[in-house]
Amino acid sequence: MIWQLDIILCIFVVICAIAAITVKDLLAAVIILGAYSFFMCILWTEMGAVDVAFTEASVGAGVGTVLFIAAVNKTKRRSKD
Amino acid sequence: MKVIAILIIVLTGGLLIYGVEEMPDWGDPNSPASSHVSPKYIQEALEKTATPNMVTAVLGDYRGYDTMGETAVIFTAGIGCILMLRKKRKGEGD
Amino acid sequence: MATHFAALVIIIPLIAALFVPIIGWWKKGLCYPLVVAVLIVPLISSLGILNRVIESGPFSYYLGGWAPPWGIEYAIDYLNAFVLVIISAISLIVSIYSKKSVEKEMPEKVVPFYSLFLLLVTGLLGIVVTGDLFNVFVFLEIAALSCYALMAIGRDGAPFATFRYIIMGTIGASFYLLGVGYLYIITGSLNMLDVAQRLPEFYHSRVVLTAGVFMIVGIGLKMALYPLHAWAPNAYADAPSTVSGLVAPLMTKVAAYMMIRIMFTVFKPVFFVEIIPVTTILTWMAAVSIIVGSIYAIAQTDLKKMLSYSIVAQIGYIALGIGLANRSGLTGAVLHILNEAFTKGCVFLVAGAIVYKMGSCNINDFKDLYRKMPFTMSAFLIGAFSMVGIPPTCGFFSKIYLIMGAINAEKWIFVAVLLFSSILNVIYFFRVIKIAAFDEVIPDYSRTTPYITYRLDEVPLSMLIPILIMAAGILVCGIFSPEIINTVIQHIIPASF
Amino acid sequence: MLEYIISKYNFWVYIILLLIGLYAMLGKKNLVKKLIGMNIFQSAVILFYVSIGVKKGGATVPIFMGDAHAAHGHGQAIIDVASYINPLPHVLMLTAIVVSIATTGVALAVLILIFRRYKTLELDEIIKIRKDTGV
Repeated sequence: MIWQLDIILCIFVVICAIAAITVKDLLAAVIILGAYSFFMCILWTEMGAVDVAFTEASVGAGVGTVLFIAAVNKTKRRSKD
Repeated sequence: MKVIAILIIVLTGGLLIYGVEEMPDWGDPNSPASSHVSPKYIQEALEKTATPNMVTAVLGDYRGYDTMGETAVIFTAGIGCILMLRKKRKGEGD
Repeated sequence: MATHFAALVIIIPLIAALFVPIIGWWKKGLCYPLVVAVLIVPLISSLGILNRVIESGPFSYYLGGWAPPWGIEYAIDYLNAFVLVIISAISLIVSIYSKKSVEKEMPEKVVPFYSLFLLLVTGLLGIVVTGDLFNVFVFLEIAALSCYALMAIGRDGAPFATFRYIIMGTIGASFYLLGVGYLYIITGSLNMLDVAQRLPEFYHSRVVLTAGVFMIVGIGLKMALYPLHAWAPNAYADAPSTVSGLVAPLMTKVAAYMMIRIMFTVFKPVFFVEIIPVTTILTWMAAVSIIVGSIYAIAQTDLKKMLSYSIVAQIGYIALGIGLANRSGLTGAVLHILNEAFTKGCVFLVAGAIVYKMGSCNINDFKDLYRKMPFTMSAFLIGAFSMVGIPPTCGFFSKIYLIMGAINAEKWIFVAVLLFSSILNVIYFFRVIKIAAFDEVIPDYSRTTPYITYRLDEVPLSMLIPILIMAAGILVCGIFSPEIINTVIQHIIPASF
Repeated sequence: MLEYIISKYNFWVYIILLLIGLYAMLGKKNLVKKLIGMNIFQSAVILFYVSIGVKKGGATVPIFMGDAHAAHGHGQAIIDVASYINPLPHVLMLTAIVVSIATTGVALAVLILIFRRYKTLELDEIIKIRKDTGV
C-alpha cells in the first residue's frame, strides 16, 4: 500500500470516467472506458485484490471493450452528447 | 431529464457521504468485516481444501454455489443474445 | 428426503435449461414436453417443502456441507415455502399455455426461448429459496437477464421498453448490492440470519441507515412502486404474451417477497418502523401508486397496457400492507401475493389468448368477444371480479385484511384509498366487459349475408385449460383463504406485531 | 479536516465514480453513453467492495506464502490472520464483474435491436419516432 500511488491512480480513474462520458466520438469513449478499466485493475492490484484485478483485466477491460466495439461498429459512431 | 438526474444524484451522493462518516476506519484489521467470518477462511482454507490461494478456495468450495450461479449468468447472457440477435431464415415465419 | 427437495427446486430446472438447447438441436418439438415435465419437479418439491415446514417447522439446508455463515445456507421458513409453491405452480401453468403462443409468435426461436424460460424460473425460485444476501443478488441477475432477453423479442416497441428496464433494473440490483456491502462492512457476515442477529447493536449507526435505504430503494425499483415505476408498463405490455404471462404475476411479487424478507427478517421490524420512518413513506408511496396506477389504467385502450398499469396499482396494495406493519396488514399483503399471482396470471393469459386470436388487443375491437370465446372471457370475468374484490374470489379476502390493517393502524385515509381504488377497478374492468359482452355489432351490409354469425371461435385447448386452471385457482384460493391464513400465513407474521 | 478526507480517500473516489455513472445512466441521451455509465457505476460498487477487504499493517495478498505441501502434509499450518487480506469481498466481486459484463452484453444486444428498428441511438429522436408512429 503506497498511498501516493493510490491517489495518483484514483485521479486517473476519475479523469478517465469523466472523459468516457463526455467524449462525443463513441469509439473513443469506448477505448477510454477500456483505459478506465485498466487503471481500475491496477488500483485493485495495489489494494491486494489480485484475483479481482486479473478478472477485471481480462473480462472487464478485454471482453467488455470488444463487446462495446462490436456494438458501436454495428450501429452509429457519433453521439450528440 | 437532466434536472431530475442531477436531483437524484444529489440525493444519492448526500446519502452516501452521510453514511461514510461512521464506517469503520479504512483498512482496520479489527473491523467487523475482517474479524467475523473471514478469519476462518484464512486459517482453514489450506487445511480443508488444499488450495494455497484463499480466493480460489472460497470461490470454488465454501461459496461454490455462487460460482454456479455466476456460470448460469454467463449461459443466460449467451442464450439471450442468440434469442435476440438471430435473424429469421428465409422461408420461415414472416 | 424433504430437506433435499430444497436443492432439487433449483438444480433440476437449471440442468434442464442446459439440456434444452441440446435436445432442441436434435428435435425441436421435444422442448415443450421437456419443459413441462421438468417444471413439475419444482412444484412437487416445493409442496414437499411446504408440507415439511407445516409439520415440523422451519429447517435449513447447507450447500456443500459448509456450516453458515461460512458456506451458503438455504433457510426455509413459512414465507419461503409459501412463495415457492406460488412460483412453481404459476410457472407450470404458464409453461403448459406456452405451446401455441410461442409457435405463432416466434416459430424460429423456440429452443432458446424455452431455455431462457427455465432460467427465468430458476432465478425466481433461487431468489426465494436462498438464505444468503449475496446469493440473492446472483439469482436476481439470472432472473433479470433472462427476463430482459425474453422481453426484448416482443412486439414493435419492445426493445426500447426493455432498454429502459435494463437501466432501471441494473440501478436497482446495484443499489441492493451496495446495501449488502454496507451491511457486510458493519456486521462482517452475509448470512441473513447471522446478520439479523448481529445487527441490532448497530441500529443507530448511519451505515446501517444507508444500507437499509439503498436496499429498499433497489427493491422498490424492481417492484415498480410509484415514483420508480416508469419502466414497468411498457416493458410488460410489449413482451410476448407467454412472457408477460409469466413475468407479470411473478417478478414484482418476488421483489415484494424480498422486501418482506429484508424488512422483517434481516432487519427487525422496529428498525424500519421506529428508527427510520421507512414504513410511513412506503405507505404513502403505495397509496399514490394505487391511485395513479388505476387512473393510468383507465386511460389505456390497449388491454395489455391497461393490465400493466394495474400491476403498478396492485403492487401498491402489497406495499401498503407491508408498510402498515401490523398483523392484519401484513396478512393481507402476503395473501395478496398469492391472489395477485393467480389473478394477474389469469388476466394476462387471457390477453395472450386474445392476441393469439385477433392479432392485437385493442379494447375497442373486443365487440362480440363473449360469443366467440365464452370460456376465455368468463375466466377474464372471474379475474376482474378478483381484482375489484367481489366475494368469493380471492381478491376480496386480501382486500378485507388490508382494510382491517388500515383501520387497526387508524389511518383512515388508506381505508378511503382502498375503497376508492375498488371503484376505479370497476371502471376499467367493466369497460372491457361492457364492450365485449353488451356492445351491438353493426351488421356489415356490404357482405352478401348481412347476418351476424355467432360462431364459437375458442383458442386451442392447450391455451384454454391453463386459463381455466388459473380462474379455478382464483376461486379456490378465495374459498380456502381462511385455511391458508391459519396454516401458513399466521406463522409468517413477526412476533412483535 | 484534510486528514479526515485523506484517511478515507478511496471511499470518496468510489462515491464520485458512482455518481458519474449514475449521471450518465440517467442524464445522457445517447444509449451507448448510458451503457458506458452503467459500466462505471458497477465498477464503482466493485471498488467499494474491494476497499472493504483491505487490511493495513503488513497484510498481503490472500495466497498462502509458505511451503504449501509441507504445511498441508502436517495439517498443522498456523496461519496468522493479520498477515493476509480478507478474501471474501474478492470472491464476491469476481462474481459481480462477470455479472456486470453479462448485463452489458445483453444490453448491447438490445441496443442493436433498437438500432435496427429506429436507425438511431439518441433517446429524444427515438421518443419522437415513437410518438409519431403511436407505438
